[in-house]
Amino acid sequence: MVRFENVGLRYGLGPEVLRDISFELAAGSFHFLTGLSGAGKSSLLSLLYLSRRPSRGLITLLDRDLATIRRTELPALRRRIGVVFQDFRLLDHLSALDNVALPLRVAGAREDQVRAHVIELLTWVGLGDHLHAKPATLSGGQKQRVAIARAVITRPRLLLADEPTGNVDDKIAVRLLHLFEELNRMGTTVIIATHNTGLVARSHHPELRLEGGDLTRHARRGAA
Amino acid sequence: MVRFENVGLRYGLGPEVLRDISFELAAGSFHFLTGLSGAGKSSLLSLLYLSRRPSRGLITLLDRDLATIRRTELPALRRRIGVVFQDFRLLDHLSALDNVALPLRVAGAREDQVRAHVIELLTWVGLGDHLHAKPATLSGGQKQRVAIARAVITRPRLLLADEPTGNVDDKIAVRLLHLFEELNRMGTTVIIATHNTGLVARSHHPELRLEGGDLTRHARRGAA
Amino acid sequence: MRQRLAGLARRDLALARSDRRSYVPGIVAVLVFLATLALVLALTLAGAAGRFQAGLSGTLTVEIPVPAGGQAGEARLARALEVLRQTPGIAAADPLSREHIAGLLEPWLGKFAGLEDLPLPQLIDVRLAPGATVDLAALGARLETAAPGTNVDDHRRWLVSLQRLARLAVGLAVLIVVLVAAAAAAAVAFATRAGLSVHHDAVDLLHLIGAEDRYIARQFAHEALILAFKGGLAGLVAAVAILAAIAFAATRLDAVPLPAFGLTGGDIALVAALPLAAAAIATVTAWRTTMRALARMV
Amino acid sequence: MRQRLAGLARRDLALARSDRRSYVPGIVAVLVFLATLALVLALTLAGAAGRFQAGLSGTLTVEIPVPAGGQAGEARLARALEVLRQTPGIAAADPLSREHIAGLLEPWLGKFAGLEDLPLPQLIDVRLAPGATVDLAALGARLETAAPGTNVDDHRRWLVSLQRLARLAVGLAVLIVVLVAAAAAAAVAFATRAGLSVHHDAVDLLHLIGAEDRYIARQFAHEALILAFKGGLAGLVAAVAILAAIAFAATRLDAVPLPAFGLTGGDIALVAALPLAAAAIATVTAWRTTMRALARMV
Ligand SMILES: Nc1ncnc2c1ncn2[C@@H]1O[C@H](COP(=O)(O)OP(=O)(O)OP(=O)(O)O)[C@@H](O)[C@H]1O
Ligand SMILES: Nc1ncnc2c1ncn2[C@@H]1O[C@H](COP(=O)(O)OP(=O)(O)OP(=O)(O)O)[C@@H](O)[C@H]1O
Ligand SMILES: [Mg+2]
Ligand SMILES: [Mg+2]
Repeated sequence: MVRFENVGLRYGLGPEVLRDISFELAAGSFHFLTGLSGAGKSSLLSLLYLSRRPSRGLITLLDRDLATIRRTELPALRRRIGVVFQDFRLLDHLSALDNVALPLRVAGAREDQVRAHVIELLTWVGLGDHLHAKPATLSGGQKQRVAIARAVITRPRLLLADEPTGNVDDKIAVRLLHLFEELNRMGTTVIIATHNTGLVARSHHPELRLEGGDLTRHARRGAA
Repeated sequence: MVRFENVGLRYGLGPEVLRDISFELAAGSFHFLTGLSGAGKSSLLSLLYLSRRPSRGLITLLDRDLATIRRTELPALRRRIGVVFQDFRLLDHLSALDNVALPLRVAGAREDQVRAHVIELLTWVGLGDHLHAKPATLSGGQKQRVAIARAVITRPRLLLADEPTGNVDDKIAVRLLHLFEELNRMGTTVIIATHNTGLVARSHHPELRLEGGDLTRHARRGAA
Repeated sequence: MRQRLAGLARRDLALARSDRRSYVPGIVAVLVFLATLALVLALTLAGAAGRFQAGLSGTLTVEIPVPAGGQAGEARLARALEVLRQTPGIAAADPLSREHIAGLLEPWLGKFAGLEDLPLPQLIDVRLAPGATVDLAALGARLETAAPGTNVDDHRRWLVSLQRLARLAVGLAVLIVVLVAAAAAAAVAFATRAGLSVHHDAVDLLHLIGAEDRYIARQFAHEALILAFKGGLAGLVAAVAILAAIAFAATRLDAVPLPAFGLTGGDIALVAALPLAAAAIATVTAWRTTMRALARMV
Repeated sequence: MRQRLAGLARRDLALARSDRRSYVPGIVAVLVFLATLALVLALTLAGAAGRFQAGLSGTLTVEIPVPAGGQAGEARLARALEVLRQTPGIAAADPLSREHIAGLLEPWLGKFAGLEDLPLPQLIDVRLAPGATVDLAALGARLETAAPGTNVDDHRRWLVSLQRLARLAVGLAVLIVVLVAAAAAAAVAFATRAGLSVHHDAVDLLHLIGAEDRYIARQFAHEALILAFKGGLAGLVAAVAILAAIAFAATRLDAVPLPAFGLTGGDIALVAALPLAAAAIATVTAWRTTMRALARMV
């Protein structure tokens, strides 16, 4: 599903943020990605959602070698990946509903199917009363939930969530974790970057820890 | 220092987000502001940093009745208030250093004093290596720390921090809490809105809890 | 179909809002204004030249100069008329009156008292039978023997310069229209590139969500189409207003505006198509610019 | 001082970046271009009128018409000259030669063979002593008795229409400059409001941080100053290039460009000040627009 071989990443002439990272994630697995602030979690995820190419090394994703992929193939590949960005990246002038509907519309879904589906999901994350609110009128946690809904609306094969619970209370955090686990049960491979040690501790999923540019794997409670 | 009397707030024609809130905070006090996502924490803070006027009720701040204040008096008052916004609100085209220096420059500080002071503070929050980085090249937690540095650089009389530890790991969170406590010891009144129950639990400061538009006060470990 | 239309009008990018400060409508308005004026004036000139040419081409003018050696003017005129009327293909030959000739000269000589006493040349207006051709060389030779010094003018010089003028006007108009089209394309390309940089983050997000370049380019093209069409329409309306005012002033009070410029239905269609052409150019330019710029992104 | 300058040039708002797509420099360039042309042409016209007037105002022309009753022309001329030379205040009175007069008429009559035989009026060029005034009515009466039909022309008609023309040109130029200034102010005000809405979030942040309106307005004013000055300079350069080309073409190859327009140092300073004026207008407009808009914010 995801394979890194000796991957390194540096920005411009700076030091390597990631160095010599190798790992492999099975399809349908669920991992936390942890590390101190500035360790490179978001950078690693950006390699996975094809926003950046590594400075060196090989990445295989959804059975495709990213080094050889052509530009015209990117959209199809990206549509199978859902991303919750750390800073949400909602479009300011679109309502919550339109923001969440975006990946469906971009993929050419029929409008009548889009609406019902989006409303259901937004209601599930507790935003049934804010369907037509613009991001500027939403609270921090509400924006975060819109971002999460947008990432999962297409039931992607791979879900990447960057600090998806930084702005919500513990109750909602647990609820969102359940959402991710539900998707995971249906076959989605999930990677969640987080500082929320409580969340990581409460679950049984393995942890990928970034430290000084190196990645180490930590199993928990006997899970793979 | 801060006094609310029957304060209510609604957005447009919507329901009251805050209703009939009355409380008083002593100068030099330290409070957490908690509540579920969407409870109105950020809204309450926005009343305090003079971005919004209440729909009803009276607010007294730094010995000024906000209802009678004139526009020309606002800048002077605002300079005595430091704010960490939930979404940081850094200026994209300014470096970390210039972002943090902004409140000093706006207040007309001398350039030679600004620089040393800003560099010292940024180093203290762990960004000594990123003085000249633009926000777009900073990690989530790094941006948050720049936002915090900008809020405290002027040693404000009143510090309002909205979810200031949502994007940093626990170690940095504790360090930042120490920073706030240090300021508090020197006389700054501090209010921190947060979901981080661990942070609240670890400290001995009283908690203001927002629920359904109402505010209740919870002391902890025998503190005021 | 509704689905498709919704797709075409999609505005994920807040282009419209940021383009309130766009200079595209203004520039396109000015350009279409200029193009309309140029085109109408050129078409008018070409039309007038065509009609004038049609009026001239069946006529000749014979000039009998001021007598040099004292030969009686009247006798020479009569002999010339006789020759002309005997020539097959000539339908009529009428001498112009002395007053008529003096009137033709007046703009050059001014009205002065000595005019009556000036010796004037004599002119004969000749109309050919429809479709007839006349051998000018032979006619000239016969007139020379009948009345020495006689001069036959078939207006060819006039016709040639009229044609040259009309061709020049049309050429200039075409040049102006081409320049205008190029300027419009450049303005739209510039605005599109600026828009891409302003909306860089949103464009980037759409890419990451799996949008194809076409999906994004369509929005820029759609926006350019609307802006250019609005501007073009404004420019056309302004130009037509000015032309109507000119036509009105020229014919005082009893004129229907456009026919005064003698435009045909085809001409009017051509002019009315300018805003559409501007919109088309803008759309294609914005599309191409966006596609090319996006291809350079990751 | 360095401190103050740094404050003036502060750019917390990314105005410069977003204003790469600003239409302000373009519009100001066109406006200054027009204003420069208008001003230079008006100043040239006014200068020429002034010089021409200075040349005419010490002179008279006496015209003795074509003899009506066969009286000898030469005798009438001699008598008129005598009268003139005896009149105090007249410094010189010289008859113009027949060739000179024919030359004056030629543009109107054309060069035709009969010209030598035409009877022509006679003209006397009269120069007054510096500062002297002559009673034209009395002079006219005396000339009438000496040579009946004689006509004294003090060029007043010319002078009046010259003055009227010069005043009209200057008035038009002033009008154009005023319109241009108004248009520039409107464009800058519009751009500033657009900029305020684009940078609303940053402006809001500066307010919350304790910035006074002046701090923010200064940045908009500074940006407007730079954009307008750049545009104005471009417009001035373009206009000067065009004028130099015209001057060069007019005087062929042996001319220094600007003096051909007869501008004084003051005129040139006035024209060169146009970009500065544009920058000043833009700065004040941006400042006022920003201050007024900010006063409406919380
Ligand atoms: N676009 C960029 N250009 C240059 N440097 C960058 C860029 N993005 C990130 N960095 C740097 O790379 C390092 C890792 O950043 P990254 O965002 O991956 O950290 P992170 O683990 O996500 O941290 P956080 O938990 O605070 O979000 C940081 O030092 C950051 O300053
Ligand atoms: N500008 C606005 N216009 C309209 N409604 C708003 C606006 N800002 C906030 N709201 C609404 O007011 C309510 C309270 O929002 P607020 O941001 O104060 O919550 P919060 O307690 O800070 O939540 P969070 O913990 O998620 O940040 C929410 O329902 C939100 O949608
Ligand atoms: Mg990160
Ligand atoms: Mg909030």
